[in-house]
Amino acid sequence: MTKDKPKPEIVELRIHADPAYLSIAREAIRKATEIAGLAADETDGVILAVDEALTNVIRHSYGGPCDKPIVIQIRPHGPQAAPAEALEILIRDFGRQVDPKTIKSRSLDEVRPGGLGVHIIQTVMDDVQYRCVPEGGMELRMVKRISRPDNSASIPASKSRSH
Amino acid sequence: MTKDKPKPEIVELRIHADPAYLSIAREAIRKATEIAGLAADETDGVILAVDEALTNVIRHSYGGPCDKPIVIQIRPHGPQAAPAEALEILIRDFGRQVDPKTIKSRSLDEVRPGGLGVHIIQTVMDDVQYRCVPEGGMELRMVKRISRPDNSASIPASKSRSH
Amino acid sequence: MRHRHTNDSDNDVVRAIRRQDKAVVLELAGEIDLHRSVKLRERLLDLTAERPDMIVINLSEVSFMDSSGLATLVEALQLCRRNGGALKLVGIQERVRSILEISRLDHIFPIFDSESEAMAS
Amino acid sequence: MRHRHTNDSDNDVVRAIRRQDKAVVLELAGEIDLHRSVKLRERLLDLTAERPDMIVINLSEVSFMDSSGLATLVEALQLCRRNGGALKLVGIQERVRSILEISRLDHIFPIFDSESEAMAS
Ligand SMILES: Nc1ncnc2c1ncn2[C@@H]1O[C@H](COP(=O)(O)OP(=O)(O)O)[C@@H](O)[C@H]1O
Ligand SMILES: Nc1ncnc2c1ncn2[C@@H]1O[C@H](COP(=O)(O)OP(=O)(O)O)[C@@H](O)[C@H]1O
Repeated sequence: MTKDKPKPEIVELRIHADPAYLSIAREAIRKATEIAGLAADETDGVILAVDEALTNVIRHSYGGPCDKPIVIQIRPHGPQAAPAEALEILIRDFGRQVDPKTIKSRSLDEVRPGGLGVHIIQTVMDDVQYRCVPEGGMELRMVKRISRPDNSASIPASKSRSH
Repeated sequence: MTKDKPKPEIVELRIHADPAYLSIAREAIRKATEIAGLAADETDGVILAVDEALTNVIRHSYGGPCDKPIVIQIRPHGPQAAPAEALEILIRDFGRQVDPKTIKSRSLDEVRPGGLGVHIIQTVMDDVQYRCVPEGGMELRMVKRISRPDNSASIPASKSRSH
Repeated sequence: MRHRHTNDSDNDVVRAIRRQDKAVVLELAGEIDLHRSVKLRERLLDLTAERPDMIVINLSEVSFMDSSGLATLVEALQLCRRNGGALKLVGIQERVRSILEISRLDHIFPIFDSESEAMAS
Repeated sequence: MRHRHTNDSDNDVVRAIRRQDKAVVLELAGEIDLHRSVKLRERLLDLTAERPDMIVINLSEVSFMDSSGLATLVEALQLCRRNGGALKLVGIQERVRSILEISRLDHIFPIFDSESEAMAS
């Protein structure tokens, strides 16, 4: 592999747009982020952000629970041979397309139920980008930086790590 | 949907053939089997069987850890509208093909390290079938029956369950 | 602790409801996400309709809560206050507290370490 | 308890090694699968090479073990016996015990509830 090739994804998960299956995605994300080297409290934040993003896909992209798929990809970010510098999480749906500019957080000054999901995603994640996929549906790309206080102990996040 | 249509899969998970990622598959399977209605001890058995099957794919189908994919599908089994009677788990690889008849358990009379995976899979699962996929690779289909002591309380395992 | 199957009672995050004088203590458990918050909302709306002086929500067994769960708590808080009552949270785990902080709702809810402290305040 | 990152020490299921007279107590922890058993095997081979009278393996913090983990224990058991020593298991959780039963190895290993019982036997 060349240095420029992106790291392969750790895991791809496909669930129905059904709240009953959110817990499967959360546990898969928990293990994947731990393996990628995120600290426990950061892992909790990422799990929450992914849950909020999936909840929004079910409610807004698909207009409610259905059998249509949501695809979640997790991949390390950074030069091929080095430890991952960040974790990239992609969430892909095949539902309604909206202008990404309309997906935004409300003001938190007013206390009322709801309207917190996008704010949570943007607070937890270091980069958040929505886009319409030409073939249909939307894609949300979230990046979380991995802080490594002890860089000497870190090892490559690519597959060479485990053997 | 008609009654004859199979239930849609609960979840599809794709990981690299790398032991570092086995724990992701185990946690996803844990949640999915709980959701499908398996008891806790049965869930532990299914997690073990899936782990053994994935381990065998890494070691025997791919000849060691690599970036090639393993796809795991979980789907409820039985009439569409009824509670799931069984859980079907499919494990698909894109590696070496072998005659399914050569995949078998050794005698357990001799105590020695190794050679226990297929025995464990066959003990835990109610049905186990390997096949060569014409397009390449192998597929393992495992079925686990769901015992329901209290049938009156059970509810459909299809998506209609959650809402 | 694990679910036998996903029937209504298993999906219910309300583990117990206890009544003490004019206070109602609600013990919640598990993961409060979009799947579970629907039921929680119904239970909370029923409870607030009784207009108790105080609702104490014990979250010590709650391991996860997302904004759908938080929304039901905010709604119940506002209904309680409108009726002249109070809603208090106790036993919040660290990982659940962080969503309150991120949402800047940690100062909106009265939060206590234990049920007795909540009842006494 | 969660890993900061997946470096060598994090992957190691050997939590502690304690030496008492001619016995060695090995505390294992976490999930012993194909990823972790490679390291465990190295540690166990090193230990058996020391030919201790007794190796006590404490599994009370082990939440999962598959046949690759079990294989390392069987190998160590056989090496110990060849050297005239003993290998004993203590503190096995229910879900780990079932793989021993399925593999019909539950009567091959001496199994005890506590370290002191294992040492005294
Ligand atoms: N996946 C999505 N597809 C389409 N619109 C979305 C999506 N996610 C969020 N939005 C839009 O952004 C708004 C804010 O979302 P959020 O902060 O999660 O609050 P809420 O969903 O409670 O309204 C939503 O009301 C919706 O209009
Ligand atoms: N996925 C697979 N692809 C090819 N051969 C397999 C696969 N799984 C098992 N086998 C064959 O079945 C045998 C028995 O497997 P198992 O009981 O897991 O023991 P072990 O893998 O330790 O030999 C293996 O040695 C191998 O020849």
